[in-house]
Amino acid sequence: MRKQCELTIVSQQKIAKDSYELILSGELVRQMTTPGQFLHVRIDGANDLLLRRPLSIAHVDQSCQEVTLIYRASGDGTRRLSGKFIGTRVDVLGPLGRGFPVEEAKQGETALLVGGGIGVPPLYYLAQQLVAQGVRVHAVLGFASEEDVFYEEKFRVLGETWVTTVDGSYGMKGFVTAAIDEAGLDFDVLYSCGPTPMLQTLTERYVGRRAFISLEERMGCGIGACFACVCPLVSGEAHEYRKICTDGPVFPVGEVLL
Amino acid sequence: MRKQCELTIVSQQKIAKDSYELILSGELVRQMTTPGQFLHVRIDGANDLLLRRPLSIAHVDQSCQEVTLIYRASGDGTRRLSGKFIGTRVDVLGPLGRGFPVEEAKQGETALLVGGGIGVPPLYYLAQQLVAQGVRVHAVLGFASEEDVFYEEKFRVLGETWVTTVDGSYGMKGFVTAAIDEAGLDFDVLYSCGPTPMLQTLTERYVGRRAFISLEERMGCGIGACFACVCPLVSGEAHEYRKICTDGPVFPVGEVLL
Amino acid sequence: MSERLRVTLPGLEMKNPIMPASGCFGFGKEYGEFYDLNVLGAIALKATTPEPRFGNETPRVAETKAGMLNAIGLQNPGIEGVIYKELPRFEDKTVPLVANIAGATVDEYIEVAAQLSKQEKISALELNISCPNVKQGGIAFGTDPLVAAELTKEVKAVSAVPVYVKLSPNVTDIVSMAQAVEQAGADGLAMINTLQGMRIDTRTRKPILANQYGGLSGPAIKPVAIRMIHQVSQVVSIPIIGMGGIQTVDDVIEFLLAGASAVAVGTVNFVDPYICPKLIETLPAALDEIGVRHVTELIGGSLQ
Amino acid sequence: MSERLRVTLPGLEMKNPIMPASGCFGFGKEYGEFYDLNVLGAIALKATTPEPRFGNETPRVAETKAGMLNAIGLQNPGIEGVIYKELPRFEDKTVPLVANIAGATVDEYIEVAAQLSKQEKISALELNISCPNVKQGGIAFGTDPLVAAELTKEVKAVSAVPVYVKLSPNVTDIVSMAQAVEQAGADGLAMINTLQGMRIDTRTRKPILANQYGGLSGPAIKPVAIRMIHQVSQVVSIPIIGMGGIQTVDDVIEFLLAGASAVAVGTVNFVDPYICPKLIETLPAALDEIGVRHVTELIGGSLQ
Ligand SMILES: Cc1cc2nc3c(=O)[nH]c(=O)nc-3n(C[C@H](O)[C@H](O)[C@H](O)COP(=O)(O)OP(=O)(O)OC[C@H]3O[C@@H](n4cnc5c(N)ncnc54)[C@H](O)[C@@H]3O)c2cc1C
Ligand SMILES: Cc1cc2nc3c(=O)[nH]c(=O)nc-3n(C[C@H](O)[C@H](O)[C@H](O)COP(=O)(O)OP(=O)(O)OC[C@H]3O[C@@H](n4cnc5c(N)ncnc54)[C@H](O)[C@@H]3O)c2cc1C
Ligand SMILES: Cc1cc2nc3c(=O)[nH]c(=O)nc-3n(C[C@H](O)[C@H](O)[C@H](O)COP(=O)(O)O)c2cc1C
Ligand SMILES: Cc1cc2nc3c(=O)[nH]c(=O)nc-3n(C[C@H](O)[C@H](O)[C@H](O)COP(=O)(O)O)c2cc1C
Ligand code: FES
Ligand code: FES
Repeated sequence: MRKQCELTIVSQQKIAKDSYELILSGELVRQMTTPGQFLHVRIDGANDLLLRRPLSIAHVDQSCQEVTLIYRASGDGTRRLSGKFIGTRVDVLGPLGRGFPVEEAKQGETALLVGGGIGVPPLYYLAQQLVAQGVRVHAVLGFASEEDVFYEEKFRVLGETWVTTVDGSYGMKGFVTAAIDEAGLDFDVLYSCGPTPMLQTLTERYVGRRAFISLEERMGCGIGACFACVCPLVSGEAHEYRKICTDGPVFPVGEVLL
Repeated sequence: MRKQCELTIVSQQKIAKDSYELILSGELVRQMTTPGQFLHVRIDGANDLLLRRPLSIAHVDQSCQEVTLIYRASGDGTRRLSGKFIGTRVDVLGPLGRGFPVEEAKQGETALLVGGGIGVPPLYYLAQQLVAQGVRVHAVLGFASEEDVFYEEKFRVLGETWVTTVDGSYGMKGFVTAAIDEAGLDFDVLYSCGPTPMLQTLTERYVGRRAFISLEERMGCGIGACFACVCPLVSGEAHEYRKICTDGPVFPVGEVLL
Repeated sequence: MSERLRVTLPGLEMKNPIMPASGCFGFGKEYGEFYDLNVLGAIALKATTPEPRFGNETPRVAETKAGMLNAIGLQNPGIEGVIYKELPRFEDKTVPLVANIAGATVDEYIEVAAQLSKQEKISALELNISCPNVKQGGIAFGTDPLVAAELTKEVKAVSAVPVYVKLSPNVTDIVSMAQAVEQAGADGLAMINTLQGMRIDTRTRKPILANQYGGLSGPAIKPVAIRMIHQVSQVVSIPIIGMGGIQTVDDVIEFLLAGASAVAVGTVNFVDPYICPKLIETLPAALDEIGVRHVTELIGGSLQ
Repeated sequence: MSERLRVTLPGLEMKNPIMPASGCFGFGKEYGEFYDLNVLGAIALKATTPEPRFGNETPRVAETKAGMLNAIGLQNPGIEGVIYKELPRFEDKTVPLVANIAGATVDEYIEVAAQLSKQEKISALELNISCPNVKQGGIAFGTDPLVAAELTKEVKAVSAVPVYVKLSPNVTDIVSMAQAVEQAGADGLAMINTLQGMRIDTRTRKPILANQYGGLSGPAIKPVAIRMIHQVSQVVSIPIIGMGGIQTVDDVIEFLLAGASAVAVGTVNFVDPYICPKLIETLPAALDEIGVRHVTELIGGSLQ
């Protein structure tokens, strides 16, 4: 039987404009072994913000049963979350969903990780696992502006890393594709998470290759029961679908319609 | 112009079954000079518990700008309030209403203070002021049961004090009137706060005398604008009324219909 | 106050699109002790009936999740009380006043409308059609398009100022209600009034409100208000004053985008007495953030 | 499970009065991974239409204060999918199942009703009349008493099990709706379905839901549900399954006191997947506290 659980905040830190790194600790962390999975987080016991928020697992430290989430305080819920102190207990459902297929990249191969904004976090845990299994990691991280950049150094430790900003205030100017082109990056396996337009571009470019993208959608239950997060298939009957919360959030490029 | 204000929790303590003593500190306390007035307290920024809660001023220490509230954690709001830690800022509107007419009791006279349950708190601040102006204070405090009793010692310091419990588990068995009768208590001025049946009994007994009772009613605004807390007059036209939040909560016995 | 907040509605020259909602601001006296009422775009006064009314028994309010129920029962000092005791307080004020009028019969409405609309300080009437119609077994005027239209016509005929009809959300088809009163001559709409609701005290087993049922207001009802305004603004050509749970500047913008030309804040005044001036003060920065120069650019912005 | 929680409704022998609400529990598979579904009083399955449906575009949900909007659009695997893929999972289960049936025409309803009611595992039907009626310009079946009664009659005629009609709250007069379907033969009522609502994203200026409007559910709507059940239970003699924002044992008791004979929990399953078993577990202690021996003593308790 699955369980929902309370984790305890052990650290909460602002790491970029409106962006926070939240470290939670507890039993449940033991189950968090797959990058790309997410936690469905209840902001608190107040019922005005009723729904849980899906947040990706950004890093796990099994030695101290700690999981790291990185989130942008953009709306009511994440803003309220950013005000929580160390010691606060957080109601967490998860780990949920199917994460990145780490095993697709074999030892000695090159994995290209492409993250956009708040899509960067899950790639960090992924990068760690890939490196651990002997895969060479190249990371392209796209942000809006200099003040939004986070975790660049942490990625650099794991592999060659390019940072782009839309306004050119830091790193290369433009979108992630600009960096891919300029640096002439190729890969055996591509993993990506970020805004839909970015994923669409990557899909166009790399459909048919070993490429995996992580999607976002507004969710209700997070466990497959409410049909909030459904997306149609690229080929398939009109009523066929995948649920992002349980079949995803990671899909091979070309499987679901973006 | 009036102002609403944030006070800071400096102490929160359980003092009886489900009953808490909350001490708040801040600028605004300077205005809290009249016993029987109340604060309209916002539980927190979450909007599920939308309305403010009226809580009586139980004690004020101007030397350190601290106000004490005593409340029973009975419903959602007070229960949530009881979980707040020291340092939390609390949004408070007040002091509101017209409190007890302290000046009605002259030096050397005897004031009988009759409190029932959660009606006891405002009488404590009143007792202090009466004693300070040379009035002899007799207090009768009624509770449901032994586990509900609070502040008995604090009242004893200020004057002779009788405690009753409905189930007889502590003090005298019965209602406050039992103690008044048994001890043969009389007074120059009577002040009371507690459940409506108690106030009705006191009204029947003492109408025409110098007696003042503090009423409770569900409130919206707390400042006289919403007409939630209105009560009809004993004598007066059908549409005439008093507002508990601004004309009260304290009224002379016999003025408003209970 | 900056020009960019100014909105003009029939009878109402508003410095900004924000006013307190009827019944949630009394006759201005109390909130006038918190701030200068002239900062407001307008003020909707408490419902007035011909004679003074005591209203319902207490308890008259109950809290619900993100909302509240009220059954005040139209307590008010009557036409004379309003004219001689309440309005004089506004003599030196520039804020436009909207008189909310109520009654148990068409004649009662007519009487209040005729008298209050003549008052120099009253810029517009707001016709509260959620009142029970005693001649029709207590069914609210606001639930039948024909009845509401008839009432609107009668009130228009006697009113010296523009008339806004305040729609009840407790209907199957809000669009026909709106169209009916528009055709009957309404100069504008105010929507929404409260949803009918109830709470039962599980210990006493009795309704919390002495009146049993009451009107649900506050943030809980905002999505219903937005939906109804969105539906109605597409089919009427008179302006809408939007309300229902407004609490933040983002809410104000949401109502304007849905099709409201101005907004009213009700319940949240009880939570934060400074809410109206706060919204007015912070609105310009919110407009900057979304690249809007003038607040009127937002009106109906979700429909384009 | 203790005897004191048992309730019996037409077709439904319930161990306790608590079931998950339709559309908020899929076909039981997912929550079955959290706890043993046999602890539940019953289960209302997701709405089923004749053919598989994809439903609306995403986003399909939006949060509102103390509530949420949904516009799933009746996504479901169709009659065959339900019979061959979903129901077999219940073969070894004892929990009674309520099939929620939907359609765009009367014939579609009849088809689903006839087929699902024949299934051994189905104990009752729940007729979702909030669906748009394509033959009447998309106006929901549930907003006109005559249309709803006609539909009820047709479904009753083909159903092998008792039929509960699930009422829409988006009506002027819930009482006539209830009376109409009772007279048409409904064995029970389920109420309330969602209130129609909307949210607009103030940055994009677009509705958050791809479908523009959606159904409001959750604690925000509870007072409307309580009021409607209180009104209806006084005039009908068939039992009511109550729902709308249930989250606590106190809520359960409030619904029973208002006149419901059993309750359904919808939205809050998403907040807490264990909510139903938690309510069932804590109900006895809550009964003790208010001195009630058997849960049935509470039904309609506010009316006495
Ligand atoms: C599988 C998955 C993983 C995610 N991982 C991360 C992450 O690691 N870091 C991060 O910052 N964000 C992540 N997101 C997006 C994150 O869920 C939203 O930013 C967040 O829910 C917004 O909540 P709020 O309280 O700030 O906004 P509000 O506007 O208060 O949210 C209201 C409701 O809308 C939903 N919502 C609003 N925006 C989004 C969105 N973009 N995607 C999904 N739901 C939304 C909320 O969950 C909530 O139910 C992820 C989303 C998904 C689906
Ligand atoms: C002038 C005045 C002074 C008061 N002083 C005290 C005090 O010093 N200590 C104390 O413990 N209590 C006092 N009360 C009662 C106190 O306000 C309620 O117990 C409290 O509001 C209940 O809130 P809740 O969150 O526990 O209950 P909920 O059930 O969550 O409250 C829901 C709503 O109902 C209102 N409400 C519920 N019960 C009451 C009640 N008995 N009276 C008024 N409103 C109620 C709440 O304010 C809130 O708006 C006073 C009441 C008034 C009117
Ligand atoms: C206590 C109270 C009293 C009200 N009295 C009136 C009234 O007299 N006339 C009227 O038209 N609306 C009245 N309303 C409805 C409000 O004006 C408003 O339409 C409704 O509350 C929705 O807005 P809100 O959610 O911001 O409160 C009242 C609302 C409340 C809460
Ligand atoms: C996501 C979602 C899907 C729903 N689907 C259905 C449905 O298919 N059929 C139906 O009759 N009601 C459906 N409902 C309505 C619920 O069954 C219930 O009546 C309503 O949500 C009120 O209860 P709640 O506030 O506890 O959620 C749905 C509700 C939600 C939130
Ligand atoms: S969020 Fe409920 S099915 Fe995916
Ligand atoms: S609480 Fe609003 S008038 Fe007294």
